[in-house]
Amino acid sequence: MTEPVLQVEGLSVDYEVGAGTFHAVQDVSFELHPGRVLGIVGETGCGKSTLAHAIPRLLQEPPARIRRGIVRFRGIDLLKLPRWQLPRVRGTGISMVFQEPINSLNPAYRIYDQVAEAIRIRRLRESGQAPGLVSPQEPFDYSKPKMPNVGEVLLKPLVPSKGPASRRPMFSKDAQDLRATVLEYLKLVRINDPDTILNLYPHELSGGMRQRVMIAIALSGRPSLLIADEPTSALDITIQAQVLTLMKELMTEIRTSILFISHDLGVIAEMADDVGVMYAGHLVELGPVDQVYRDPRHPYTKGLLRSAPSKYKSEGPLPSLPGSVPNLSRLPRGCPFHPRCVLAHADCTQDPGPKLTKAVEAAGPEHLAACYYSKEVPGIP
Amino acid sequence: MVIFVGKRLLQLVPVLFGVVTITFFFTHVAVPNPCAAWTKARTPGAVQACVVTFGFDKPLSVQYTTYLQNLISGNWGTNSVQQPVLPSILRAFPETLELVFASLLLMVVLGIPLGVVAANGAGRWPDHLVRTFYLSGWATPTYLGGLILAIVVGPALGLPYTGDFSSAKPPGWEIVHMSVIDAMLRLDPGALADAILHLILPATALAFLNMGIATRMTRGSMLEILPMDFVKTARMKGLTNFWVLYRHALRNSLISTTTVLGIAAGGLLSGTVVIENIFRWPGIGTYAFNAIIGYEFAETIGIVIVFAVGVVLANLVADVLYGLLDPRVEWR
Amino acid sequence: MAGDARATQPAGWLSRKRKWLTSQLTHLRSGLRGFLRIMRANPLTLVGFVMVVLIVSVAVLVVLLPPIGQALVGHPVSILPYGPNYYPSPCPTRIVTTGNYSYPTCTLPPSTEHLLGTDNLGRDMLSRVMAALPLDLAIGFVVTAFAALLGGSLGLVAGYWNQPRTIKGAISVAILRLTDIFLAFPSLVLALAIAATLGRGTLPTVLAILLTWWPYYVRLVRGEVLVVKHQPYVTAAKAAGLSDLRILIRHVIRNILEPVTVYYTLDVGTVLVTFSTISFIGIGVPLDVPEWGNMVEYYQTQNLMGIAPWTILAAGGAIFVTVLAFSLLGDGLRDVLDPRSRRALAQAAVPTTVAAPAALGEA
Amino acid sequence: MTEFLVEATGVTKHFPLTQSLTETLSRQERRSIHAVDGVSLTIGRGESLGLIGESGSGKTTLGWLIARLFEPTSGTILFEGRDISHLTGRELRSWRRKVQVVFQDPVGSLDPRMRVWQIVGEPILAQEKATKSEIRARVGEILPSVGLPTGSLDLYPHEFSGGGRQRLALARALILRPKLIVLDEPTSALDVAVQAQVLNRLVALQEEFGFSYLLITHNVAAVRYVADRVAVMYLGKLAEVGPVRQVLEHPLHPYTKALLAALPVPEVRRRGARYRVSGEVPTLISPPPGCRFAGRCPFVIDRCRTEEPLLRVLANLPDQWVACHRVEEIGVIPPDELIGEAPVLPDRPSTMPATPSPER
Repeated sequence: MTEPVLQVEGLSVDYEVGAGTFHAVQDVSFELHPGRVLGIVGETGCGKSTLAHAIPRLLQEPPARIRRGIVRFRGIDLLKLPRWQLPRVRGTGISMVFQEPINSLNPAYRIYDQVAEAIRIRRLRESGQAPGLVSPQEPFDYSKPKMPNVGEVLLKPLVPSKGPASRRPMFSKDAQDLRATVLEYLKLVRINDPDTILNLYPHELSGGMRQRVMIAIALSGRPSLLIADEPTSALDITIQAQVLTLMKELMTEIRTSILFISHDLGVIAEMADDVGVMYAGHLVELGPVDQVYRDPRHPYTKGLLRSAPSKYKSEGPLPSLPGSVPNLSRLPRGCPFHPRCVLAHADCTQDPGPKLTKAVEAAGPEHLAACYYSKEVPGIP
Repeated sequence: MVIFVGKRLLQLVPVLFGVVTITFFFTHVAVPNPCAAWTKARTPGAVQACVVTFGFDKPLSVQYTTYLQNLISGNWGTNSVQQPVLPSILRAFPETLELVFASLLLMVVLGIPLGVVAANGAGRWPDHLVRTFYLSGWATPTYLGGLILAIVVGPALGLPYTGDFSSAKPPGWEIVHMSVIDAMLRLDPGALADAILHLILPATALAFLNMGIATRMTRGSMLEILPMDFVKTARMKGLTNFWVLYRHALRNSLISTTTVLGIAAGGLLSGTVVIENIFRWPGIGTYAFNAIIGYEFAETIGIVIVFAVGVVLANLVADVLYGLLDPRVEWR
Repeated sequence: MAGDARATQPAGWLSRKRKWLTSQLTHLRSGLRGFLRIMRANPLTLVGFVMVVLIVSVAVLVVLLPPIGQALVGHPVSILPYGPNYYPSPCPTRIVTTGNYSYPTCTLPPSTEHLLGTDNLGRDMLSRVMAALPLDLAIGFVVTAFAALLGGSLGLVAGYWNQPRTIKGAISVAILRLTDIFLAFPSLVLALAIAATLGRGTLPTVLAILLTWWPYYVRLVRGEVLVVKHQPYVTAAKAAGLSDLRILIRHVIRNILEPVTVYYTLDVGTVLVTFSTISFIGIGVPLDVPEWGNMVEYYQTQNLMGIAPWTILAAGGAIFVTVLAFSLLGDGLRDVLDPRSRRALAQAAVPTTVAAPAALGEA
Repeated sequence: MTEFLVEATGVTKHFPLTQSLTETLSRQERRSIHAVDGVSLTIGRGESLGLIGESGSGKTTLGWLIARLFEPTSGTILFEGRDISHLTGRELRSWRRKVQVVFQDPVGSLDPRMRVWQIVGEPILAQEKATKSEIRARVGEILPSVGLPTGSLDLYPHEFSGGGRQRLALARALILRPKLIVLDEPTSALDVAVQAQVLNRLVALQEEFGFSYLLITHNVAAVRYVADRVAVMYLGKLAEVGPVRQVLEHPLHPYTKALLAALPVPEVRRRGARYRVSGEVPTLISPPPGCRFAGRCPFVIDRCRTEEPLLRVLANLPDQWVACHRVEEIGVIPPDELIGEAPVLPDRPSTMPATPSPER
């Protein structure tokens, strides 16, 4: 097995707000291996988006505070990096796609400027003018699997970034080259008429188009890790299907590892190799998608899968999880799910709660669940 | 865009008409006969002569229509000593414009970066510092700040504190009545330095009060923009904090700041009345002050017209800038 | 449970009343918590709040203490060390030398007896500054309130009845045009012109400010109404069959009060500055009425800046401190209450399911 | 008494766009957004009609037209046989007791400054003269039926979770016992687990009170569970109407097929290519003649671009209406056999009679 691209160990994130301290992410650990897609699924407020933002350290601190943990990306512990070095990891190391395509592109610049900016930064990194901490990946036309030098930190002195010049004359050799690269990326995300799109502003594009541009920007840094935070939730169903198809096709062409956040079990089923289920800030189950979906080993996962409505009225009431998500500032002792759990025993209420361990009698060793009674979960009606 | 500007200029006409009408009736109803105040002699004969000359004996409606007709034909009336109003205003206005532009420049150059600094450190000490600074400016009455600058700071720094320097120039030296530009046109570096030195104190006094407007607006809109996804996108491209702030956040927050600067320009015009008086700046503020004190109605109305045009044009410029900065705006 | 509300027994009524009271108390407590949250979010706001409370209480004491104290104790009681127009006799003359000139003056620098010194007539500056406080503060509060009321009601009409091509729409268009005209006037110039033509005095000055101030509230309130009007809860009220007037009272006015209050707080200071500016120009309050603006003007015309700067600084400083207090409070409140900046400060990242009490969980 | 509770015929709503000066001067025809264009449908007594469509399909506008929050540009809406499309003033307000609306956004549709009893009791206040204690009593009675404790009368909406707020909105709609409740995306702001609770409650309430639902949503799962019949909207027109099981299991219209194929299903299944339609929903300003779906339809022929398909019924499927010229060829293909963006029609004889029944 290759070394993981991303290793998260015991990550905990709090929000300190007037009303109290909210434990948004609690002791979350997972690994993401090269070329894999890890889906994180959970309900609103379960901390999945906070997790996604905490990895590249995009959280607003304060109110957020990363209490403890390790986020090791290609050998570098991002949480130990000084703040000014973070830009050297972003873009060419980690990039991100956000939920609302309307908000994630700068309304004041043309599409060309926004894609070109990302490409210019990558070139600055590659040329050594402003080296990154990790090297960008090779171009996408992989014929054989190959991983860039994992774990090697470029310890060159940092040359202050001059920032991308925004308006260079278009006739220079450089500019033509840049334009060609921008076009290449827009074609990569299946934009039909990239020459026209280049000169438009984000508000002149439809939602699906914007999200394609956003993916192009995210990929143009040739990152080794792409974090997709609910990338299709704001889109219509048919458009969502188009974007998901595009991402799946791209996954066969590029070797980026993806952390895919979604609240939609269906989207995760379609996109991910592995899935992590989050509840009230905790990762309660983790494993290969088909195993987790076919044979969930945490009562919450089971309840979540069952409550996806797929019945007609005549077929009786929909199964649903009783109760509601607990307040993140006053989590119950022990297992956070025990007040809603049918399997709850006395030991479930004792601190510390269950840790993520190999699920008893699960089909494979990679199937983990944070439940003392994971053996009994298949028996829940 | 041209149509937009044309339409807005067309809208200026009813506004001006309203402004003129309101000022005219207000002054003439409140003080139907200012002759008593004008003529120092106060002999009945002199007052009577004055009333006849200026037509204060005619019905108000007649006075109003006469005034409007004259106004449209370019005759803005005369003051109590029979000096035509328009030329004096046209001569004084550029001086004020120079002062206002200098203040605006100060507001933009100092106020906007301060707003960025405050927003970047929101809730921490840079923010508190900047806020205390601009709120202090806000809380300082213009006249107090002006007095302190003129009487205490000016002499201490050896800066000239009166604007009344043009008398030293040979007649006809001035071209546009803006000392800095005149000095440039005359290619006179000495005069240019002198003009800039003279500008520093009054422009600072004027800008200090209004600095808060630019800073506060920049801070506010930056705070609104910084948590937005496109700023995160910019960060995730690998841009450093400075470039994220400068290229992405500031560019978008300027869109709201320009609107406010347009409104602030109106406030600056008002402030000149006090500041010019303190610094003896020969602009329209001093002129307005004397006109108002002396019951000079023709002058007052003329000034109000000029000020109203100034306010409306400042807002128009701000709107045009807004449209140029924000590609989402449709010109209509 | 349903019978509880219909209970006619006194005991039931009592228990209901108690329940209601407890719920009121809970809300009061949560309101207090919200207030503390605002204050803690920004220490400057707290500073502003404390300053405003202090200033207002001093003003109240200045107004109330003499008559009440007199009635209770039998002789005048005042928190002013001296009467504002108290001329000590003989005037404690001192000789001041500026350049080649030497002349006697009554000004005394700040000392333990005269904390802020005395002016050229020997009057105690602290007393004068404090005596002016009630007037200046009242002007700030009252004029702003009138402007907010006048402009606010016009803005309410203009915002709520803005359907094009109807009579109501025409009215709101007329209001907006009139507002545009008044907004085109530079406010200080208009105020000066009005004050000058009406003659020197407190009332003309107040009128002048009022006439120039209301248009801002038309703009503000109209903008807020337009926002509230398109909130889903207004549509919901319409769908329930509520009449326009009721929607206006029940939903619109309630929801625009918060931003209007914030701007009101900020404006109290601004109005105060404008008022004192008109006095400073010399066409506002008469000189015998203690007022900060005309104090600065008077001492400046007496050229006291050079020989007794404490006189001007005391009066100007009083304005500065008062306005700063209101600005600090208003600016801080706006950060928290104004929907525009509230969104920014709330930081979308904070979990949304924060306030789900367990008792109200899903069945 | 008529057979239907609501009978809408040829309902159209155009929103005029503001004209620029040049357009006014050049006397151009006023452009408008054709949000709903000639839609006819019925809602029976005690029936739930699901209205599915993507954003921009005009489904919310249609719902608001039926609730008379908009006045239709043309067409008639009969409610219990009475034309309500042009009611105004007091008459309209008193008619509103028969129709209530639950809005999409449970946070925004509850005034944050009001207590539960004021919010839920608002329709009573609007329709009847009632004292405060009467309103409180009636609100206290209705709360348990949406699953909220009676003791929550004096709480504010922000003290409830998302699902709790949607229950409040539901209680407000129920309190006058209306004939029809228009549910505008009632579950789109809710999580799966909460959504199931709300849907169960909706069905239970209908059994208890017997009113009709118009369920407007893009959530096919919600429609599947709540609706008896379903109408699919695309760009302001109905594409397909029919019994819910029939439409969801045997969709006839190419758009319905695409919509259902695009649904992500929480099962690990074949991850290969599926039937996808290309392109995005065009704007509703001055739509072209012909079928509204022609621009994205993989089966488009010339006739589709010129001639508008009318809603018609197929002989062997008497309840299912569909607006497609080629339904006889396309309708029979099971969705699994359509793959990719330009599926090829399999060469086999149609199992459906080719003669369409007469236009209604």
